[in-house]
Amino acid sequence: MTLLYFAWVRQKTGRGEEQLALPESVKTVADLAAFLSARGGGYAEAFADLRRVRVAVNQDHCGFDTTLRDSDEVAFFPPVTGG
Amino acid sequence: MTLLYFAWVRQKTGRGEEQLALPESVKTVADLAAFLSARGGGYAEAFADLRRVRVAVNQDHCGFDTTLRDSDEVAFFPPVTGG
Amino acid sequence: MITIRIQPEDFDVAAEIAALDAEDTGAVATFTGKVRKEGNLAALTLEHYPGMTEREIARIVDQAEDRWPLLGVTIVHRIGRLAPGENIVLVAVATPHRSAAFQACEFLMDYLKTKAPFWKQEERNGETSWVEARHSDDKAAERWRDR
Amino acid sequence: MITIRIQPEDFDVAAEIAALDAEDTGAVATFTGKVRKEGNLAALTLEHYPGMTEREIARIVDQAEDRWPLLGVTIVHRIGRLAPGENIVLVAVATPHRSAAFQACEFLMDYLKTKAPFWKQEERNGETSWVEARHSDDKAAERWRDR
Repeated sequence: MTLLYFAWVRQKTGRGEEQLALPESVKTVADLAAFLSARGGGYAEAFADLRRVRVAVNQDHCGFDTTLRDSDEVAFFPPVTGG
Repeated sequence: MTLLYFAWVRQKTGRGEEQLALPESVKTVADLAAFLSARGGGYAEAFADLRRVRVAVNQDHCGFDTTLRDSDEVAFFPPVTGG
Repeated sequence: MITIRIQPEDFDVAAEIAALDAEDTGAVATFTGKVRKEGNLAALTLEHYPGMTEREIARIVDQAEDRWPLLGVTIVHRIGRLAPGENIVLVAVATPHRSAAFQACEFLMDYLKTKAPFWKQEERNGETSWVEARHSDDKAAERWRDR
Repeated sequence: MITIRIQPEDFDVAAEIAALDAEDTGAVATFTGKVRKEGNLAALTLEHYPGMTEREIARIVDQAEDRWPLLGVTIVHRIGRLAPGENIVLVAVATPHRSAAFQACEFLMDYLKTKAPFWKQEERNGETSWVEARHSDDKAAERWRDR
């Protein structure tokens, strides 16, 4: 799957994009966030408070309970502030 | 006083402006409308249905019960349709 | 800055917005009213009450300024004969934040429609007739009384 | 006609309105959001999610089209580094009548603010920080749910 990070989430993880083979333990977005957080360092900081993080799967806003497939594009970012 | 007519009121009376010495019988705008209507012809047509006519005294919207003075500028017109 | 103009000439929305510019401006809302291109409508002719028009619009702007923190207001209303597709009226409002810009712009239009002494005459198939005032315009203006 | 553009370049409101022109247009409402000139703000930098931004804005426009008879919609959102006084976003809507123009324009802005994936970073005194989302923007968007 493709993972994308924006704004301060990108700054914490230190990258804007990465490829990841869907781990067996990961069924939902919440599982994925826990998996990434377990990497420690900036990842742990990025996912320390999920209330501050929003997610889109395949470019649709969605919840952390969304089920994932290996072909998905998953993006993590703060609440939007455009306009 | 100065009398002004706009839009179809002007077309009925046949003039846009006229000077008039305040008649003794005229205390209010309603009296003035009755006075003008009594001239007959286009004036009678213009003031036949006062629900269709609006009035401004000295360039302020006001009601037909407004008291008049000889120095006033009184305008009669249909409901406005600008914008 | 408050600008109120009654003129036969067209207006340039971009130039009017640029002229509105203020230090604190975060939001600019504009409304442009145009002559619709509909069936047999050949033209609209706008008549107004010189003097009262400017005073009445200034009063409407005063009321808007009492309600919202306006950094700039421009109102341009055309008079004379206007062909389908031509601009009739522009209201542009600059404010710090967007909600006030939208509300003030709509308030100004609703009051212009029901208070400013303009009258529209239509030309269709060589005949002219005066446009009737719309009850919906009165209703739109009344909404603001209780807010 | 629907136009959605994400670009670093500035936009010309008059040209965008002219491009919106449709036969039945009687009303054009626009909203322009700008970088406020405030105290120590040196610049805003706008980041976005390419691909999703365009999709999300198209979805927002679809929703507006379900609610109002829109003859044309133009949304231009700038990205990159913007100095105080510069334009950020333009929403322009053409409709037959004015009420729909105002409502659709405000709806589009409220949803853009809360749904379109843009993020603003501020530069003040040589330091950068991410702008926090405002609760009032969520409230503004929620108003439309029950209408």
